[in-house]
Amino acid sequence: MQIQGSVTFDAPPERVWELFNDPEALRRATPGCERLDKVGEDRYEAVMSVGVAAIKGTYKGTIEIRDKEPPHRYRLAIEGSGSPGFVNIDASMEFVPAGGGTQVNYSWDVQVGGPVAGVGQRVLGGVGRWLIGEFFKKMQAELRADAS
Amino acid sequence: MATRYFGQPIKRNEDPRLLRGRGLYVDDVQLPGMLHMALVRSPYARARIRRIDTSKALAAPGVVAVITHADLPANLQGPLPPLIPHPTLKHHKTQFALAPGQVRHAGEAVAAVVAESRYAAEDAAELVEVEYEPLPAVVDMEKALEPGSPLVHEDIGTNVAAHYTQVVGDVEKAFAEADLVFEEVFRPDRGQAQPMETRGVVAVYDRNLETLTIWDSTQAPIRIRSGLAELYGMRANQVRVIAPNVGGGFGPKIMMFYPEEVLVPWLAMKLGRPVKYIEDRREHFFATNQERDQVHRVQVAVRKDGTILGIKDVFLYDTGAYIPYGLIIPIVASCTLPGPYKIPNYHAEFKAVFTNKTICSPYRGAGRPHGVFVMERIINRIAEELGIDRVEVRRRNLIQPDEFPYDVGLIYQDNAPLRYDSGNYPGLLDKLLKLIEYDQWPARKEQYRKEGRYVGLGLALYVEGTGVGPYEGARVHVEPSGKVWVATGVGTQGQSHQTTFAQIVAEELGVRVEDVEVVTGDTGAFHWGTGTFASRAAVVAGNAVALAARDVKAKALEVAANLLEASVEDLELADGQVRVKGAPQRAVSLGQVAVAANPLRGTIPPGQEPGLEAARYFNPPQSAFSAGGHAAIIEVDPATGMIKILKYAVVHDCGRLINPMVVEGQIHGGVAQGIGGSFYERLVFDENGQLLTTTFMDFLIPTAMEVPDIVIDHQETPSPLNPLGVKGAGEAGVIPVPALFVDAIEDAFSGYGLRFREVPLDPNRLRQALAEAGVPGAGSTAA
Amino acid sequence: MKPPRFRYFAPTSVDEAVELLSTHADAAKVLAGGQSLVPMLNLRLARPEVLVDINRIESLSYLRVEDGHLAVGALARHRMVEKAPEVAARVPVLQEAVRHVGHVQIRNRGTVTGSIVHADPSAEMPAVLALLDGSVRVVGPSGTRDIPWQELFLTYFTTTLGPDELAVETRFPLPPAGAGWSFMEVARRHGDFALVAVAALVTADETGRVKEARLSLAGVGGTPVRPERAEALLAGQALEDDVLAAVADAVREAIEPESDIHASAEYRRHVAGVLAGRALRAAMERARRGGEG
Amino acid sequence: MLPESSRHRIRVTVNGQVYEREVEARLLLSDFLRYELGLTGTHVGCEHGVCGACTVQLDGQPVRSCLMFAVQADGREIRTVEGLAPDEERLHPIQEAFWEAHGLQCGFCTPGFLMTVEAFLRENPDPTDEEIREAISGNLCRCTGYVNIIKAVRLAAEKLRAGR
Repeated sequence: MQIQGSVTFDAPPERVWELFNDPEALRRATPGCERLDKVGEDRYEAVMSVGVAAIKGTYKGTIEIRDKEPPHRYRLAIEGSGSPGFVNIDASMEFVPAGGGTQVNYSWDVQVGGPVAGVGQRVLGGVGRWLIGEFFKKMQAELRADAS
Repeated sequence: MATRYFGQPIKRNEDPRLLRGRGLYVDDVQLPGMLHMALVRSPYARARIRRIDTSKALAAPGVVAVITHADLPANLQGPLPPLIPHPTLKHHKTQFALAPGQVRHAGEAVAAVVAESRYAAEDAAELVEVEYEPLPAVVDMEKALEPGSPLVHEDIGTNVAAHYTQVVGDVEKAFAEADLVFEEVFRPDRGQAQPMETRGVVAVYDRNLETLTIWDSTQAPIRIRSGLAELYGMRANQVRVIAPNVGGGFGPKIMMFYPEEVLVPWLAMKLGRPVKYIEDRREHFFATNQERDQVHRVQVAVRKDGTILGIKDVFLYDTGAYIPYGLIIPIVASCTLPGPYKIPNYHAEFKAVFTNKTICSPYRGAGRPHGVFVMERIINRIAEELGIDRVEVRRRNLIQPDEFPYDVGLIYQDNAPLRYDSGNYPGLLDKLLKLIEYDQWPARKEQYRKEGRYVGLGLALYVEGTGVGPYEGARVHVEPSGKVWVATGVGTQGQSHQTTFAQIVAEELGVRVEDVEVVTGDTGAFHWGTGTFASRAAVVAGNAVALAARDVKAKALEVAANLLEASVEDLELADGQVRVKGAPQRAVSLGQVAVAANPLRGTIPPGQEPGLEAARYFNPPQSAFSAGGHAAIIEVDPATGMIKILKYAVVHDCGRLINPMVVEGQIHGGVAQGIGGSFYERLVFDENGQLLTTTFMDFLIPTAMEVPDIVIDHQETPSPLNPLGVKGAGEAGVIPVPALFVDAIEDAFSGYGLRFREVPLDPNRLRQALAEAGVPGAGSTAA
Repeated sequence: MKPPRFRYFAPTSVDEAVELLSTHADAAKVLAGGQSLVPMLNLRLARPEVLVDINRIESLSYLRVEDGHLAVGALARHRMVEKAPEVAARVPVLQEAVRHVGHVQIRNRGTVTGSIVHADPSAEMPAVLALLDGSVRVVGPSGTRDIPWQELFLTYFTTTLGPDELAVETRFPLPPAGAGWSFMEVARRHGDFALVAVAALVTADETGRVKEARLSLAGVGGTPVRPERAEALLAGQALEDDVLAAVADAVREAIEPESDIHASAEYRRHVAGVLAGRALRAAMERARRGGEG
Repeated sequence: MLPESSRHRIRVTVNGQVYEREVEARLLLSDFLRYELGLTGTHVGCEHGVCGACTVQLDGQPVRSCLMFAVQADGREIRTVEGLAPDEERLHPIQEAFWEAHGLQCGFCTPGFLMTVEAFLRENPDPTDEEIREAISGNLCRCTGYVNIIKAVRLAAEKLRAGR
């Protein structure tokens, strides 16, 4: 499942890059992220309760920031598994100057497996898109909160 | 003359119990102290198992045992026994009871949890921690053949399990001499039988009697019995397998073995308590065998008058992760393709390909729908190319009634020559055209078009190999009460054997059908046999029943002759009596004869066996070939791609009919499954081998709103190969449906050059194709 | 497929229910008809720690026509609405839509309000709520409030109801007298979730032109959609082909459907426009006949 | 980790007989009928509310017993296929009709159909074929293609009307 899009942040790439490398901000912005513990350079263990309404699953896994090219781009590698199955995400994020701000172009390759994949196909795409949208909204909020 | 039972639409003996909710299905078996098994299944299509930690699961409430591959005894650790070998099947890879270090399809069993209830077992199954190392999966059978493709079984260095070719005549010559040559590619997709009852196994071991009793929703209890005895190192008579009422089979319930079938009895012995496993519907989607996906590349050589000179069909058969059932499906596919037509030169070649998907084994039709789909698409293409009516093209290629037995020139699934025993194909075609009013169709179609409606007529013919060997047997026994007790080895999953076999006996012994009790699928009642598949039960077991009944009749006459002091020639069996012809007052009841045949004192004539009883076997020399034709009129809404079937007609020839009502019921059900497989039911895997359709919310079995009324006409061409002259009818309904379905839709849009090469279709695909073809109302295709 | 463990409460009053919800908050889930929730429990995809079963709150099992609304209590089953004469007489589009909900066994248990707050974007009831500009009345620790549909639906299965709030009533404003209506749906099989569903409401002037027209769609995104521009286009128009073509385009612009294995986004876009036209014509036909069923 | 699961004492009337049991909250009504009461005529086909095999009547109306918890049936009336026939000798007219019209093959889906049809014909004693199709569309059958089931419902309606 491919989910692409772009979001603008009104801060220069350097600042946005910082934000997208701040574990605390990432934790707060990631929907359902309960824990995010640094276990190495750019490597985190996470516990996330992901889903919508009653259909939520708790996934344990790792988040890794790869192929860093500050402040231009990096890749997020997310691997999680839990009772509803597993989720593997390979997300490329690109930070492009746009006016005074930054346009973040993202392309998420989301792989879902196990029970939830076999039942949820009707809505997985839409829900995934929505969750990713929420993530970026919250990151924008993080930036604003920081600015104020 | 005595009442006739054979050939009559007689109400079923099995129904009163079923209607009262008193059937006995495997899940209805409840034993004191019974434990319940749930399985931990791989979420990955292909992965290495790094580590399994069962400690949390073992600690969970109500848990009695948690088993992984390492805990299995040696005899259950290896690959499970292959079912049907074949000389060209080089790599006969079979499934495991529990995955040994690697999983090869999503849903493969990794660990077994046994607990006091299924609820507790499922709770604990979630606590089994399995650490997987995911590997790239092979999902598409064509990609599986590309160099560098991941391998489902690394050790064999290829994804090709077998490569098999059969040739009739001189195909190259045919193509050289042809006026018209063309090529097509056809892609039937994957589906599943989905009986309303999932699979289930219950086992209990009696330590005192040292006997293992198993209730199994299988179509082949005797094979399972023999196989398990061998696997566990027991005598066959220590193992009793009962297939009680089975809630639909349609093929996948004749597997040997599903992991659960070896795990549950072993756990029952190991734990000393009865154990039950009932597959749930979600499991059924990936743990029960599937079928149907093939890719056919076919080349055709035709003369300009439409007669077919030669066909070269090279296809791939996706067998999934393992191939226990061997090559039956692709062999049947290539042997069914010629159908009722004369194909003097025919090259049939296939590769069986491993992929990281659920195992394939026969599902109702078992390759026949594929062969018919390809052949009937070819005929229509010829009609289009040469501007000859599609029915006329069929006529010009049909095998004629005086050409039987007709040797197709291939070797069939039973390793016997593919020789049609009898038939009248032009007769079938004529009846079919009458039933669907083909002569009035052009005018009607024009009228519809005037009204702006897109309505098409589709038709398809087929020949179906049925009643394959090797054999079945039956015992017929008359009780002192005069009631008759029949036992045979085949299992039954709704085919009405308790009635049709009773009719055969009633006909021979002159008793009422309701006085004949038929026991099927219990190795304790009859322990020789093969199983219920390939539309064979009525043919093979039915004739065994007839032979046994005739022996009983002969014996009854002999014994009664003494009692009545009459000669055998003067006696007849009727109304439950043996009586003197013309003097019905001189009679003894069959019960009295049974008593006399089994005296408690006195003597029995030398050579005679005690009791009014006989057991006989029937081994058909080869298959008997049923045939038929279906036609349908289908309307399409081009704006939505939704369809409505306005009429559905079937003409069917399965030799002599034992019970027309039952045969028609079989056809109705087959057609409904065919409609499902043509427009509704598809198993969808993503690029990683995840099955996306594991509920009835996404795998769409037709409801009463989607299945039309079905008109049926019969033709009876008896088979010369068996005493009853019968042929099989179990699969007939499903076989031609995809072919005629697509034909009807193409006909509805004739003039737009639409050609469908894939089934199932669906509203989305259909609307898309119509839009691309520029059909008004279908809209643009711009995304 | 057996549900995971949970604790079960069956309050007999709204206050009791709300109290339970505020105690257990996110850990709790309301069980009404259960026709969507219980399958998810059986599949172990939903795993609330606490179930608050409101089926014992008999006071919530009602249908009332009051102050210009059809008020549907939280325990009114689909079947109750389907059979109610006042629904047939006053809100026939709702009755027609309810007939498309699952099958009789589902409609005998499932509730209209439950279906709405479950917020399945392919479901019929939310689309009708949107068509009629309805709202849902909820009770929470801080009292009662009405949530208009525009503020109710966030996305797939997600509403603005608080975890401690209980939906007690759905309020459908009665359509204007003489309004024509239509509900049309394309689903793979009878009773399946809509690939696309369109509800239409039309009032006509004496010349047979549209006075006011409303459209509401399901299956075309994360929430039900009212295509405002399409509705605006219709005002004062006769339903000629060119008008309907423009409306269809406007409808297709107003939606952002997803693709799934049954239908591509493109299919849904196309069919949404087609059904909109058909529904409008059918609604206008009824409007001309004075809005009777 | 899973929460504890509450247990509840319930009193349910099934086919006119009162049963009192203590059940775990999560016990499905279908499993309660089959395993607690031994009424195995109610079959379980999908456990997600689509196939209709588990259809029983709750206070006279057909419902999916796999989508209800036993505890929810406390104080309610359940009717299952075992409660259909008047006695050991006679079948219910709908059962007779299914027998005569060959409306069943493997018999697994049959109890669900019977419980659906019984309620349907009470409401609609003289249905059209289209109404019959709609009424049974919540019950899946994989054997019969529905052709003979529809025939059976038509026949059952006649029998019931004649009996009235």
